[in-house]
Amino acid sequence: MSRIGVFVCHCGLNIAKTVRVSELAKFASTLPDVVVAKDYKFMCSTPGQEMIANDIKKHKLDRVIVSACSPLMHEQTFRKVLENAGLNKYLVTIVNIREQVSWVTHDIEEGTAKAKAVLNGAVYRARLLGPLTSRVIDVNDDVMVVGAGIAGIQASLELANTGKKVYLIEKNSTIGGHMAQFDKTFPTLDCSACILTPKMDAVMQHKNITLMTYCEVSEVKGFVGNFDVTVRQKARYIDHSKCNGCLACTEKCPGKGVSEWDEGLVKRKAIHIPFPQAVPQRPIIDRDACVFFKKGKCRLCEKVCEHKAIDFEQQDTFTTVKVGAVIVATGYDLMDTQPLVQYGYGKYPGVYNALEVERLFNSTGPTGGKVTLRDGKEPQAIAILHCIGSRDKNNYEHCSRVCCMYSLKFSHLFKEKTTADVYQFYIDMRAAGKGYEEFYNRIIEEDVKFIRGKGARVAESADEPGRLVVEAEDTITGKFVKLPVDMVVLSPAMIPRSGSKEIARLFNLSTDKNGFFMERHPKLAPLSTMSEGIFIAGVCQSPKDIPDTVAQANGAAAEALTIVEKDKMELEATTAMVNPSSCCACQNCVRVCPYGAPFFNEQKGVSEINEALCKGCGLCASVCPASAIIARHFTNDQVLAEIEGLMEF
Amino acid sequence: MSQTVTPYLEMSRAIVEAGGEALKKCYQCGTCTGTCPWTPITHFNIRKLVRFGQLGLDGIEDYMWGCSTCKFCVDRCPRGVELIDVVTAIRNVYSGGGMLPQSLRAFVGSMSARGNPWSGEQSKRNDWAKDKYPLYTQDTKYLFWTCCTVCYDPRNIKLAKAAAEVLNLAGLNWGMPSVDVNCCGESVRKVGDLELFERLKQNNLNYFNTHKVDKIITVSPHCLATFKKEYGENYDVLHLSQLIDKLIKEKKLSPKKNFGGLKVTYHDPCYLGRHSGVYDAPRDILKAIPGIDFVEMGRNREQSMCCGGGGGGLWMEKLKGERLSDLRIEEAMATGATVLATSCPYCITMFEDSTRTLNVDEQIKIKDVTELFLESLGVNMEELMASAADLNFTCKMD
Amino acid sequence: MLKKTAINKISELAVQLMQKGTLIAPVQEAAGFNFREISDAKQVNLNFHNTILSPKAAFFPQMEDFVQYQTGQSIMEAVPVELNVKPTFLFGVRPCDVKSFEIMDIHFSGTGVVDPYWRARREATTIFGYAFDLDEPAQAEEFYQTLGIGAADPDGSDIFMIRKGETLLLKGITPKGEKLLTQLSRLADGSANEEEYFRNYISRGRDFKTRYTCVDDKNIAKKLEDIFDNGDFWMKVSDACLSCGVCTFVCPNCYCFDICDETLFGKGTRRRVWDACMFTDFTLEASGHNPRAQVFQRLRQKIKHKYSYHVRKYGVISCVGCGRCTRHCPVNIDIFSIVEEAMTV
Amino acid sequence: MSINFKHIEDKLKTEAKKLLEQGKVSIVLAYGKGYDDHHPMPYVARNAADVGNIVFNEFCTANLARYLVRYPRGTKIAIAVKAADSRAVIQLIQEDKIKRENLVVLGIPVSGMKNSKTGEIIDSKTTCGLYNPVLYDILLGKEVHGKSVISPYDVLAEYEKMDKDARWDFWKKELDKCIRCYACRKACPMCYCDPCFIDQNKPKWGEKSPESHGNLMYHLTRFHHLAGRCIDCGECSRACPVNIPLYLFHKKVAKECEEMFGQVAGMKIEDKPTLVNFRVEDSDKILE
Amino acid sequence: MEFEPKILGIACNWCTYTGADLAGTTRLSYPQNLRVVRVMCSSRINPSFIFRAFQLGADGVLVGGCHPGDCHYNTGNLYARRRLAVTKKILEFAGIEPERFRVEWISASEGNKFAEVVREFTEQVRNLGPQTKFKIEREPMPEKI
Repeated sequence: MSRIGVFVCHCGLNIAKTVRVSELAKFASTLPDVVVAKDYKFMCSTPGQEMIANDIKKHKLDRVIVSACSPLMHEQTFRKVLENAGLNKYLVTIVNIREQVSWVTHDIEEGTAKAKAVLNGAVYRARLLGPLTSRVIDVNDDVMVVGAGIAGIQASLELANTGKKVYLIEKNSTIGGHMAQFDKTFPTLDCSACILTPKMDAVMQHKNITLMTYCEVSEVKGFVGNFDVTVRQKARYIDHSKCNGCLACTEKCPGKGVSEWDEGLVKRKAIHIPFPQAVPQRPIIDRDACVFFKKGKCRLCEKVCEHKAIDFEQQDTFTTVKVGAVIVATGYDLMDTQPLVQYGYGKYPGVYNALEVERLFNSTGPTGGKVTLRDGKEPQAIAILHCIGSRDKNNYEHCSRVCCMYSLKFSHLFKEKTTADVYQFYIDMRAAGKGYEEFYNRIIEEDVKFIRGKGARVAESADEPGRLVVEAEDTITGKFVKLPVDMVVLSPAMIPRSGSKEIARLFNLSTDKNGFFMERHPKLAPLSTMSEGIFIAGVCQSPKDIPDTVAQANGAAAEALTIVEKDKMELEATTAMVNPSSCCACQNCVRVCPYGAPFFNEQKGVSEINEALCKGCGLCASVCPASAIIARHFTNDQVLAEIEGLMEF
Repeated sequence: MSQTVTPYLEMSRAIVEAGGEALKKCYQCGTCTGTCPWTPITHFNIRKLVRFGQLGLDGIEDYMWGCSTCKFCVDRCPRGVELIDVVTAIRNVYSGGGMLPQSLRAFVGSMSARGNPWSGEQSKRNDWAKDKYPLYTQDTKYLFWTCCTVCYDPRNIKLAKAAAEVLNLAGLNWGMPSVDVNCCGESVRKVGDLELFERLKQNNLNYFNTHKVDKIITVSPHCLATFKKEYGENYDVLHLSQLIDKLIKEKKLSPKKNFGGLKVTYHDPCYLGRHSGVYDAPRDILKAIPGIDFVEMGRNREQSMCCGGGGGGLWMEKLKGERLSDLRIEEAMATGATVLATSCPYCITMFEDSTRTLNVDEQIKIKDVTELFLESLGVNMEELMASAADLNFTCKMD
Repeated sequence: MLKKTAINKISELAVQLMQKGTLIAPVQEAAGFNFREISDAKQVNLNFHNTILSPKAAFFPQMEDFVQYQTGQSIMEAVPVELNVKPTFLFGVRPCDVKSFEIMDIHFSGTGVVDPYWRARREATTIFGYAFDLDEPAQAEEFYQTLGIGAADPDGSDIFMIRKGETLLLKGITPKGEKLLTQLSRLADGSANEEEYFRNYISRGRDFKTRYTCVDDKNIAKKLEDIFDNGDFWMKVSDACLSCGVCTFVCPNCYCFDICDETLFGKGTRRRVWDACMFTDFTLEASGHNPRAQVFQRLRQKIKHKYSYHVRKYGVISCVGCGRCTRHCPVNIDIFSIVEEAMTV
Repeated sequence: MSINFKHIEDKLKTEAKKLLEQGKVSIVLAYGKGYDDHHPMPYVARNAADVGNIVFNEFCTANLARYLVRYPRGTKIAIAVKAADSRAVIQLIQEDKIKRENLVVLGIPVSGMKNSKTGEIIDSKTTCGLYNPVLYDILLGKEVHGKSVISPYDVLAEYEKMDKDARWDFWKKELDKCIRCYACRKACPMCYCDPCFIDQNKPKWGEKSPESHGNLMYHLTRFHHLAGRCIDCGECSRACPVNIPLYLFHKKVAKECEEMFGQVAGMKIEDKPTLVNFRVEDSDKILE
Repeated sequence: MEFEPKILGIACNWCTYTGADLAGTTRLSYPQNLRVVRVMCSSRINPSFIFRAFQLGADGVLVGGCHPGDCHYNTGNLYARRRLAVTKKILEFAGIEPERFRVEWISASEGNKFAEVVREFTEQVRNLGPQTKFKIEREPMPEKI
């Protein structure tokens, strides 16, 4: 028969206020198999823990029941107490009499009665608890970082500097992400390239980082510590080992393609590098723009290339990489504002979105840094419209956090580079970061006009053809403003990178309703996810500015390090196993398991479970008709016993 | 008067009780006023109306009556505030205290006394039909709901006749309601007199139930939107243009007469477009009529500008220069069209007035899509419409 | 002496018996007839051929509570369940079933440990035997003649009944039966020729024809031993067998049982329930080994237990040929054919 | 048109003989003579000589599909199947208990089979009511057509109309009769777990003794285990010595599964058994 | 004394149990008739648990799981939805009022929904009265003579 110790916690007054704890302890001592029952003010405190440890030794307890707060809170704490006292840590059961009893009732009678019933259930269950040993698996100490924006770069460098091997996967042909597109960064107006290109170069040179650009993740197998990630290397039609980046081929190429890097403002050659400081500085051929792929003749670049690096027959190749942890930093896109017909993006040439304006400012951009309209003229009046699609129930309810600040940056750059009058239509100026308010004041002093009213409509000016008119209400004066301008800049909502749904499916991440990846806990675990060993950093988790992104990248690198640092890892022991004598080979378990843990052993004619893949959800145990599968720690008899105990009083 | 105010929240709570619950969600971003067609031309400011409502400040009266419930602001509001409900609630709370503007008193008086806004004799409601058209009985399939405007307003009687003819030509089993029905109550409700609206609605519902009505056709988008939103789920309501569009596509009726390049533009009535989501049916009808050179206005479909007739606007006096219908007529003429087609009796009335006040009624004609369609079916419109002249149903001022 | 009563008046007899103690008699049910404790005298119904379940349940019920206990308390605290047995009257038992009690007595109250439950009930019961109707041919499944049981064999019964047209003749066989008959009122005395009819009905019953094979228990037992490892014979006969528990549960002579504890909320009873040698886990050992995991092994064991081991040990075949196992087998396996075939292998 | 049983029997014998002689199969599952011609028995012909004992008449109601799982994986088996039995074969293939390529299916289109205990005609009241086998390699007779197809779920209407308490009393009375002989479990082609959950002690799902609570637990859980798998062959009800109408509950569960998941047991080989499958668009209404 | 139903709650660890805790931390109050068993996923619930719970005297059983699509084991609750639907139909056909067995998808952030569902379900079961059909009657222990 088991020797059970019951320890009731007052949790100060939290429990004691609506549950008579001493009466509960006395009741516990009357239950069969309970040899010691005590109550104490703070069970989770050190004296509380010592009390349990001593009682375990003194009364030679083989089961412990702690009735206190939620198991999600202190189950780990009390498991360590048992472990230090020499008892298997799975022999403790936590009874939740705080969140689900004392805090949800005002009637002490009701609370005490319920606490007794729930405690009785735990006693029934405790009798059937068995010692479990956590499994130890070896951990591969490489890490994979998906997405090479500033977040991915930062995380890779931090990890590589600790000596870990990092696979950095980037979808585009160059790393750098959106930050590389900017000219300046707020609030310090540092040149974006000056602070980013050294890091990009460091990534290129670093011996521990394997850079895999123009690649996508196609398949993910395995589990924490032992991920097998298959990466598809999209065909570049250029052999980067031979090419030395002389870029002679890019001059001759007749092919014309829309430059994604310059947000479509200008065309670029079929064989191209996105921008001069691209890393790696090797061109790729855009299949849709290449004359050879379209019409079958040309191959000019092949003739020009001295190193015979062009290879039109190149195919997508797949490589599988073993890593211990994965950091997902896939970044963001701006919302397509074309559907918001009232702003006329795509209809009126004078309407730009934020990233296009970034390219206008950038010296490597289409206009070499000069701010000119699409017809080449310099704008006399510019209006920047905030919250286009953000903070809007009909599109995206979240605030994209950075648009106020980059709009201020735009105003400064417009004032610096042109003689135009600059207006900003805002609802609230959100300048909450370090140095942000000071930057906002500086911009006000630069005579930028702020109109407190969300831009309602952009229309062609009736009396000045070619100009635009921004209609809004200046809510401060209550007047309807019709502002004639030459250029309208929209600050669209930041949404997750296209393809992030696919990444979510591959890495088993859940997403919120706007598609941002869900962190395990918004406050306590913002960088880890529900899938063990998968971490997230940067805007893919939610909109944020560069300083926060870099901070998150370092955080994610640290969390990944905790896994890959040790070469062994202890896995949760509550997995499932098959009792071969009862298995009737119906293979239900094999069919239902989302992780493919159970497999059918043809020779023995029974199913078996690969405990490394098993996550302990217990689905197979309930699907098994002969109940041959034992879901450790939640076995059929334990659950049935607990139900019987709960229903007794 | 002093510039200090103290919030009087009881008033705000009264507004919330009267259905303006969304008042609380507004964060005063100004999108609604930026979008509202009235802001540029009148001192009506929907955002201020909501602000006064939020804090229950007095002085709200000047802002209460400018809204024509065109739903432009509701579609754009980033907080999803149902501004029309807020306006209706505010009007209900304040009009209760007898604050109704002078021009609306007659309209509401006629509504409660005769069940129609036009001071028309209740018994003469079907006189427009001259007993040529069938009455609805229990086993008739479609109820052709005659909006008060098409019963009593001479111009819109033509629309009623045209609609009746089209239904006959389509060979549908239809009938019009007897005289003991009354207005669907849309304008009364938007003016804030919710109690009167309930009475009118109940009367109509009794008629519907006793006659086992389930399929309703109407020419007035106001009736369409009200039946769908306020009269409960169990009625299948269609606007006449939707029915005609279906008939054309099923080849049951096909327009024959060629209009020889007549330039026509189309105005989306707010209650047909934004309120009920019907944009394409009237356009497809116009495109199906041979010889019509169809041209779109700048502000069309979801962006269409209101004619000013909704929310009691039809009966309100508006100063010159503060009439949306005038601006809309100018916009229509800017397209070079000689015919402005629409599909709502309210819009037709407003536009007819505007063409007269701007005396451009020679350059641009106002037609309902149904009238154009009927003409294209080869019906001689003049003799059909001639008999409308001798009707007199305006009752003596009793 | 001989008593008689009208067939349609047996409910009066039943009422009297019910006042004296518990009456168990055949009752019509959806699936056929079964022995049930009678609560309303009209339920008693004698126009049946034989019941589905054998009458052994009267002495050896399918569920018998032994002792009630409380978990956590010492075993000494357990409370044995009182066996209060009232005088019982087992009414309308066919001769083959009566003979089966005799064979079952060997196990329950014969040699060695005596089963107090069986003995108490057996002593408290008076058995009303009831002869088969000799005018009807025997059913296809029955073969009691092979085992030397007459269609109207009175021995074993306390009172033996024979139906003569519309009247029911009752004759006390044992002193207990005699005494009871005298106490029963409203029973008319049998006339002399009914006495005569009664006697030669019994002798006619002895040579009443049922399926017959010359089975003398010694050489059938020997033969079955020889063919123990004739695999394909046993495989062939057991091909169709589902190894369910029907044949053992309906058989008057199967006495295997299992002990189980039914606990609920810490309180429970230790209970005896029928078990079936045909169940897979009948011989499952704690180690997990199961000597008879295959169906043919279990079927072989069932046949040999009745026709070979039982004869070796107790000198009598543990079967009375009532044919119930054959009649109710879902796949129509017939024990008699298997034995016949075994002789020819 | 009446079914010529003799003709089917001869065709069955010739086919079985051919298959055994060519060595295409190692055993043929068919029906053999019982202790009288009203009680045929399932029979396994292992060589050409055994074929002589094969018989087929209107009492051959046993579903031979349940013997398929008894032979080691990979043995070549020929099996004679009626309509419902063929669905059992399909369901077993769906659950990978047997491979389609190891089977030669001899289809018997037949109607008017009789229950050997009661002698009544077996129809869609107690079975799925199909006449022609859904899966077969060789058809042993002309397909049966022209018969009125009554839905197998019509018999439920009366019980569904009952109110809850009346239905509870009905089922309590029926399930109390159960003597736990497990003939229903053993007769069912889909119940191939041995030991079954009710035989277990850790945990003890239901009491072992045949009183009402143990019976209820056993039968309700079995009904659930057969949800979406029961092919409505009626064997369990025919095998039950105390005639519990188990087919009623199985039909009800099958009807609910068909309505909720749009899938009928044992009709298509490529289907996945209902409860080990899911559709994301299963509506939550099924839980109201 | 008014009938106090005994209700068994089976809650999935990641969503409903966390939601229940959240209802606690936000100090909502709901009737205390619910006794919760924590399982790792709603798909761990074996239909026999539900039948056994009613036999042990539960007047109502409430199962809580993650919303379809948010399951921590991504398809667990989709299987559970089917299995629990069949369980409900079996209970209904056997004669148990379907209102005694309820399945709710409650996510980790829906503390108030949890409290609301418990209040509503407790009321519903209270109106149905004690569940005597499946319940095993416990004969009192005979005194030791």
